[in-house]
Amino acid sequence: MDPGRNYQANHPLTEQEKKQQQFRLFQESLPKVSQLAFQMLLNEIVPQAMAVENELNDLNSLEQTGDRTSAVEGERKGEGEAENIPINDLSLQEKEVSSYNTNLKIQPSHKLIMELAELEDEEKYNNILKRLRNIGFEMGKKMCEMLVFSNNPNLHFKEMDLLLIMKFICRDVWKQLYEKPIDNLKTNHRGTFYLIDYNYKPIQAFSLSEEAPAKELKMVEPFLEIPLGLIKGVLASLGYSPEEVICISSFVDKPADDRPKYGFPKGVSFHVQVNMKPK
Amino acid sequence: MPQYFAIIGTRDNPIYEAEFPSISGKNSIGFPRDLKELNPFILHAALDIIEDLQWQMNPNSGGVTTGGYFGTGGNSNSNSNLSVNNSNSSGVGFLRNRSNNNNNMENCYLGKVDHFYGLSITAYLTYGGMKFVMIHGTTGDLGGSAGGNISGDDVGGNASKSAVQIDDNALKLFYQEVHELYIKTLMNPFYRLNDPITTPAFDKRVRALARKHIVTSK
Amino acid sequence: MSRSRSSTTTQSRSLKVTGEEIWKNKTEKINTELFALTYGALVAQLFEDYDNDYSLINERLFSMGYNIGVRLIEDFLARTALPRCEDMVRTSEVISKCAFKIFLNITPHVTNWSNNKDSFSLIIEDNPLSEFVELPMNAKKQIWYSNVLCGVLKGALEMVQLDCDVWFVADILKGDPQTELKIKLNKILKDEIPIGDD
Amino acid sequence: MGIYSFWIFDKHCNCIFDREWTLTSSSSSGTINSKQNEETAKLLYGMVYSLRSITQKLSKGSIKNDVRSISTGKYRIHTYCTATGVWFVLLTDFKQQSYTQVLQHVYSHIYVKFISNNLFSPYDFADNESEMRGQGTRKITNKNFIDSLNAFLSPMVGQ
Repeated sequence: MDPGRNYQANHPLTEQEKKQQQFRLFQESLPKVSQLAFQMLLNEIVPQAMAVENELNDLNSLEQTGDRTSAVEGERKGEGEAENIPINDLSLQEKEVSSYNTNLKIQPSHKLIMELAELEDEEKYNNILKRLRNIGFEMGKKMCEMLVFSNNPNLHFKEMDLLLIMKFICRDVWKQLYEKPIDNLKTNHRGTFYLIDYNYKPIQAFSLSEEAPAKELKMVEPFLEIPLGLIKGVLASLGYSPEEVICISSFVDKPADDRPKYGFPKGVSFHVQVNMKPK
Repeated sequence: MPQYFAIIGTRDNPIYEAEFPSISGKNSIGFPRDLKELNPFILHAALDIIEDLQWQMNPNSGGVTTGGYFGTGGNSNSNSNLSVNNSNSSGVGFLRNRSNNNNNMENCYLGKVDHFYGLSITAYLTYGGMKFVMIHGTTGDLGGSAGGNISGDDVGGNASKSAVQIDDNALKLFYQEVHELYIKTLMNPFYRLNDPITTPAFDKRVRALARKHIVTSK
Repeated sequence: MSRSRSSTTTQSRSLKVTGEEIWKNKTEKINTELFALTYGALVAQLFEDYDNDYSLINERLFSMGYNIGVRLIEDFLARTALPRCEDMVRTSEVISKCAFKIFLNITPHVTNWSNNKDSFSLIIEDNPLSEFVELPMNAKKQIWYSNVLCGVLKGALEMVQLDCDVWFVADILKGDPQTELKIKLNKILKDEIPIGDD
Repeated sequence: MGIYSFWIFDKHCNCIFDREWTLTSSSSSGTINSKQNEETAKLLYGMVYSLRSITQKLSKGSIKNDVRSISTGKYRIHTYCTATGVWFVLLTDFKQQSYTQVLQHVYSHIYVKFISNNLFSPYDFADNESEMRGQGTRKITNKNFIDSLNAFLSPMVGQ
């Protein structure tokens, strides 16, 4: 079946346009969820990573003193652990009250984020950032497989070199996740790239109550680990092993004109370094 | 005719294997026992060929360190057994028939890459670097080795008898839809790259695809 | 929005219409697959962090959901301009026809009402969180993969003065016939009165 | 002079934000979270609180019957109360009948964005028991919130 036959009368679509259109229609047909729900989930990973580190430390410290369960029980103020009620015995379900509903001590997000920003213990801080980066890494790997598999017409595998992969990240990957592409891609054509997003979407609403720009930057730093991991994940899935790729983030000033009045004060630059030692 | 199918990981480790016996009348005929043991070796021989094909088709990507796995190369080059640019396959995959607008799909299908004593070996390469390989055996007229013993002189040259005929289009559909199933397995958060795929659902679906596209009852 | 007294069916129909209208016209959307991948990457990481201690993982997912729910409720109310629900029947309608529709684009089925109408179940068909997921064998018994949803509902309901328990009782990922989540009202929280007024 | 002042109360009966405009000419005039307004805030809260509970009792407890605006000789009080117990209150002259649209916009486009969706900001401004039932003093001082609120409300000051 030659797809080219049914050109519209007025302006025939080129082959490429036809594929673009087909791809766009296909993307629109995919099931969707709310972007805000995704963003709240993505952002809440950071404070929870702090809570996880705290909990693991509590458990470890108690592990040494041998009564790990009491630490957990203590936290849950001794209410009964829901034993495994056979699911199929429906009548029992009515009485089954989940163990963690009533009195779980839940730290609010803003306090956890503040705690993370003020963390002195380097090792704990790095543990948390590694955890966040790893989540981003897994996301990037799987997302890439899926995006590439959905054969985006503007992906050409024949000459897929590093620059094209970077463009794929800046355009397709970023647009899928943050609804806008990366604003600016710079490279020295020797494996060094700067992906600049002046309005990294998940952090645009973040601002502290008091005038503390330095503090705000420190508090937002962990939120950049997930996109950094994501970039490494995409590269890994396309053949660039993590050992060869260095990703770091830094802040850049926003261009004066395009500054949306109430966004996050700084733009973000993701610096990607792929060392090019020939095999 | 029976087939032996395998998915090979990026570190050349098999993560899934299956044999599709061909059905003739009531009984199903699989590979003769001694040939079965040979399959892994035949497979490895084919892997080297695939590797060469991979770099040969996409030399510039190979230059950049490990480079991408992008040896899929276009279907334009002269290598005869590369597939012809085919029309859209109609497979309705889980990702809502992604595979039907597959301008990148066909350059993953390498077609027949090798043959060995009348057995044909076809392969399919994913951009993630996974290799799908299949050994197509024949039942009766299996060149010199039908009788189960591979005579010495046959080992060197490949048997003069014509190798098994390959239906490229049907095979491509099979490979693409297995590729889609593989991607779905890969999306499982608890599955790590190159882990063996042991879920019965995957096996059942692959066999169903084989029945649908390839196994021709004689 | 005039709030004339009308039979509950028209009211719940209008909830359905509100939910659909807001989903169609006033919601930025993202592919469900990416949402599922993100959540999957998080849960896989928690499996590693907690070394497969599933009860702690369930709790962590719940706490995460709670922190999301207490904030997400404001966005929900701002866009739907809905008042407080006067009973659990109305609450179940709002949750299934509006909330789930606006955020996850699904409409769970409300059923299994307790006779005093203070607890009900939500049957979730196409759960966007668990697309692609195959639970490892040893996790199947204890893990509630989508437990973040219970946290979100707990947090959101608490913000509108409904102290509830929210927990999973069945999940397709565990091999159950359906995914069922239970919501039970403990008590209606009293509004605070300024000091000196009581 | 369209708008005189704007107040936000939370479910702990605390005033968490107040903005008063003094000069009609310059819309940036006036005070934010000023000390002198603490007394007025308590009185304002008391008035709205009692009128709301009376209207609810009059309509046999159905919460659908909510106070929209209260008129006195000198000004009109417009209220927008959310299900989460947040009250947005605007004191205006008599020119404009309803400010519900305006208050709903403040809620959905300014409060939700810079307080609820802003993970650096608390979503509940009372930290412990002693800051509840009207005893709390924490205010919203978030720059983005204040700037965008000014940009939205100030043009209406001079109308």
